[in-house]
Amino acid sequence: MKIMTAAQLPDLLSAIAEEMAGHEEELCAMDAKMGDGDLGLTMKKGFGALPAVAASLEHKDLGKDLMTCGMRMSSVIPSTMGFLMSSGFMGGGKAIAGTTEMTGENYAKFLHGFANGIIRRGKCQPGDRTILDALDAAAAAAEKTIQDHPSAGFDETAAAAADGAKAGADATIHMRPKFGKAAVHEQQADGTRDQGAVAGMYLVQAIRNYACRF
Amino acid sequence: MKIMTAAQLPDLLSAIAEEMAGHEEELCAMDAKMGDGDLGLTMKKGFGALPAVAASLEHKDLGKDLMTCGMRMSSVIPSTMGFLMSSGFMGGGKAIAGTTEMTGENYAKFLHGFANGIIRRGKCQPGDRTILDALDAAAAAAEKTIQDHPSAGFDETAAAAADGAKAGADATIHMRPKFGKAAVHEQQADGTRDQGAVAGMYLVQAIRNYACRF
Amino acid sequence: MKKIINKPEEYTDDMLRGIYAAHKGEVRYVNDDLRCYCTCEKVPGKVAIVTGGGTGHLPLFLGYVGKGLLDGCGVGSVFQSPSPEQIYQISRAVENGAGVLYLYGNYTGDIMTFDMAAEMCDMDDIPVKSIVGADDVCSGRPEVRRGVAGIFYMYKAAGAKAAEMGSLEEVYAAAEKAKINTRTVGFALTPCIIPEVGKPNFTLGENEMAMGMGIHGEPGVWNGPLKTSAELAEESLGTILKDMPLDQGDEVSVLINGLGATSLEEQYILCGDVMHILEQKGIRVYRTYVGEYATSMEMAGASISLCRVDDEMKKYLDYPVNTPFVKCF
Amino acid sequence: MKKIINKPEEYTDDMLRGIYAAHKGEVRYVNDDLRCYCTCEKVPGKVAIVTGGGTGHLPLFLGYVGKGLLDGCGVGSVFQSPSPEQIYQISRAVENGAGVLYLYGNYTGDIMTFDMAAEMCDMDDIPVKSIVGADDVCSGRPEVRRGVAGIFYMYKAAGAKAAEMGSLEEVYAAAEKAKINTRTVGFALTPCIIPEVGKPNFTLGENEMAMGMGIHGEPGVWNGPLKTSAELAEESLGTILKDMPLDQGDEVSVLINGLGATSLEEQYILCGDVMHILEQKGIRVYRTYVGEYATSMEMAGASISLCRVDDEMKKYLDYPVNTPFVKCF
Ligand SMILES: Nc1ncnc2c1ncn2[C@@H]1O[C@H](COP(=O)(O)OP(=O)(O)O)[C@@H](O)[C@H]1O
Ligand SMILES: Nc1ncnc2c1ncn2[C@@H]1O[C@H](COP(=O)(O)OP(=O)(O)O)[C@@H](O)[C@H]1O
Ligand SMILES: [Mg+2]
Ligand SMILES: [Mg+2]
Ligand SMILES: [Mg+2]
Ligand SMILES: [Mg+2]
Repeated sequence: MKIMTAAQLPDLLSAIAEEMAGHEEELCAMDAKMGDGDLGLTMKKGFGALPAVAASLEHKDLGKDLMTCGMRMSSVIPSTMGFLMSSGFMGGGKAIAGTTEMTGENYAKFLHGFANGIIRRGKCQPGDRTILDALDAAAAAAEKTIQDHPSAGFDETAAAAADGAKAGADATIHMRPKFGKAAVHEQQADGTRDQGAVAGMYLVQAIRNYACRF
Repeated sequence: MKIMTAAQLPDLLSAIAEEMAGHEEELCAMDAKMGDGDLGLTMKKGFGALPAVAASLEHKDLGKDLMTCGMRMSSVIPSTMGFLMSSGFMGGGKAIAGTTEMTGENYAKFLHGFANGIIRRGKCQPGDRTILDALDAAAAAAEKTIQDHPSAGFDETAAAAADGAKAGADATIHMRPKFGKAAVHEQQADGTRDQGAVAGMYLVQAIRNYACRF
Repeated sequence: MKKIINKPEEYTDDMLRGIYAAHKGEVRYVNDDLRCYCTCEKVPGKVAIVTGGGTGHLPLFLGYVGKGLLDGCGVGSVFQSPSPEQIYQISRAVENGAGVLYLYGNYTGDIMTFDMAAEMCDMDDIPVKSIVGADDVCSGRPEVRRGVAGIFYMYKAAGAKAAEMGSLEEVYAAAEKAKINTRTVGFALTPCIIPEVGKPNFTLGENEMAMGMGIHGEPGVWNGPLKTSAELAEESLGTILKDMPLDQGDEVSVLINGLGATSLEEQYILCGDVMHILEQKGIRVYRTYVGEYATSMEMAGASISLCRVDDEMKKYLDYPVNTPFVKCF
Repeated sequence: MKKIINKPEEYTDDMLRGIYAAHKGEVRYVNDDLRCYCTCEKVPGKVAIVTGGGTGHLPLFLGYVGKGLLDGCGVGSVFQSPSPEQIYQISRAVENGAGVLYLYGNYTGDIMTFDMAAEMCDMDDIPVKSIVGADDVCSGRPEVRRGVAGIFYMYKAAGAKAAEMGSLEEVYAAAEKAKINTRTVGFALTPCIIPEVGKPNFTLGENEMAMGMGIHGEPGVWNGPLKTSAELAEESLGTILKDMPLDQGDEVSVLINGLGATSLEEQYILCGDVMHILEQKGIRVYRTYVGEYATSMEMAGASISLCRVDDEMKKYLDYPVNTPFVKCF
């Protein structure tokens, strides 16, 4: 689809929730190596709650609806990744507040705001081996697509973003962790992708899959 | 010896201490079946402290010296048997206060006072399966000896008392325990002698051995 | 044995040295004996209250020495009695001319110690009365029952009455009133280790607990699979209320006591279940105490005590208490 | 898993139900959410202090809500953060027109929660300042250090300053002063079990301990054979004094904290060894606190905190405190 309407947000979120649920065990296993092993569980739970939240909204302002979903997420899964995802959705939603349509350009703005939300919340920078590395690369790829083809649709932009997210997540293999439990277990991180970045990648890929499905 | 002088008390107590030390493991094993398994240890420790106490006294009043030794015992081994032995020595000493010699008659009085000290402290009666059953039988045997032969010596009286103590301890095999941990583990008591009665028996036997040695 | 200690045989005295160092000016020892533990505060004309018992049950026994509670405590080795001489020396140090109440738990060795000390005091013409805590319903007929956490209520009542300058008879009567109205049921989930012994004092299976077990590991009424908090509350209250029936509208104080390793979180979960049952039965609750009041070192488990209260008992409970270990307001 | 609980997933809420039942009239919850824990007392014009963190550390965090200390606490699941929404709702309920201080431990999730809540408060024009406890010397550079038992001194200082009706800036400064002057070293002897996980969160050998381990089981500086109390005191104080040098004649307050299963007896043995070393070094001790101030459920172990005091800090420590869990006079 070239454009997604505000009314389709619940559908999109259901698609994301399904994707995350499919990676539950994988994400838990990655997280267990480094920390408490709950990442798959929290992602499934957090995204699982959003379709119902979005369905209860008025669909008059896609940006505000995304912000509300983000806000809700922090109550459902009050963990590091929960707050980062929450801040991402709130930052992304704020960046496109007032619009009712997800165009390619808006999606690029959303991803940019998403990455900024993470930076603000996590006080992190690209290269710190976090979810930001996936989202920052996704935002950059989306922006480049719009710069090159200003009229690129949601689908085209989302496809580029998904490739960017994968590259960003892959790049974390060689990064040294700076935050949380991973920083303590630094050795274990070596040779693997950051689990938060992988979760971020699945998010962006799920959006691509939805945008390109129709 | 027909008569023991107050100055010989440290010697007598050393002999008792040696006897008790020899039964340490046996008494601990008996106590462990029923309770905390410390009886052999406390008897060794409690009697082990007395020779030095007695040696430091003036030997002018055998009864008072025995009371002082008893008093000291309750500080050295503040446990049930410690208090009972202590009360026994204090009761026995009080019964012969003022004398400087352990005659047969005095020894019978001492044992009678010893048994009464236990009764007072333990609020027990003969037949309750306690140390009293050994000491009460010992006292009765000593008294009978004096009644039959008013001039019986310390040695003769002590020999009769020792036989009485053995019979008294043996009789506990068929008694039901009424006090302390043994009352709780009643089944375990069945078919064995009360460990306190056995300790009492060794005390009376050690005195016999000392009295008859010379 | 995973304990933060030095020499096992120094356990009790090392602990006491730490206590005196931490609470200088509040508590002291007499007769050059660390184990003769006394409050620093003397109140002329006040009945003195002396307790005592083995080490390993903090804040019991010495923790209750201080303002609004007790005056002295004889400290025995782990799970052992103090000596008569110690109780006697403490009594002499803390008595204020109004007599001494001996208030301690119903254990053979302790009874003998305090009785002998009372006889020594008698020779000095110091009036002594004695009363024992015997609140542990699962340990037999009322006369032979052990004293456990419920002794808190006896301390509280006697301490308040003594602070109000009651006579020895009145202080005794206050303790007796608390005794008559208090019942406890406890259960253990794991054993503890006496430092000098070095191994657990009893064994329980991986999923096993012991209902009614005593604080030294004395056997209780059953060993079996671990129950839920709600089931434990139900069974324990059932046992208590069978022994001390309460009517709808009666009022009690509740004491939930942790035995040592059981977390405060669990104690409050248990508390919630107890309060729920009492509410359903229409029994009102006046004050609720949750925490460690009588422990067995690192034993896991808890006990539940109920104390039936009237206006007089409430007044005793309200009386402020401030010791290094126990503070109630 | 030997715990007195009902459903593991109800652990936190069952605990809270017990707490509200036990301390009716003293604490309450707002927004119909058990986990939005507030004191019942509102003091117009007083700076409100809000804390929060995961369950499993009682009396931390909610136990410090009450007279002379804090106003509200967001309660997370076991070892989990509360939500920003909860902190925001608590802030609205407890603020008295003088602003709110967020005072909590230095953990990523908690920082994010409180930052988001502060942003929400900002939209309501409620002034908020934030400060984190970061006293655990063994957890890295000062900026990344975890908050552990030493947060007690920050609570104490900020609570006293707020009770004295200081401004938000003054209350913040009091907390900061305590922060700058407090250091903690802790060690674990056994793990604990998160109820919903059902198995220990780390493993230690039969005779092994972990020096510097965090209260969630975060690795420390070494795992090795269990040391004696005197050795642990020596090493811990060495680590603290290397990080915060003290001169002869300096004055400190000492906090000996039990992690959960370690008995009060052992805590006092450790206390004695700590006091002995301080005395040898000529460091004076102002107030000594021994007990459970920040636990990890049934984890065995302890921590030692020193807080350097001057006249101002002493005044904060002297300020009376009375919450259902913590009473200092
Ligand atoms: N300060 C931070 N900034 C950005 N991302 C972070 C930060 N700290 C952690 N992360 C991300 O969060 C992930 C861990 O999430 P999660 O498992 O929820 O944490 P925890 O269980 O430790 O609270 C990491 O893989 C990393 O991507
Ligand atoms: N009330 C009592 N009166 C007389 N003897 C008693 C009484 N209670 C216990 N005993 C005796 O004490 C013995 C146990 O002594 P000990 O091992 O010192 O006790 P514990 O270790 O239980 O304190 C018993 O075998 C019994 O003979
Ligand atoms: Mg995690
Ligand atoms: Mg024994
Ligand atoms: Mg404890
Ligand atoms: Mg505890």
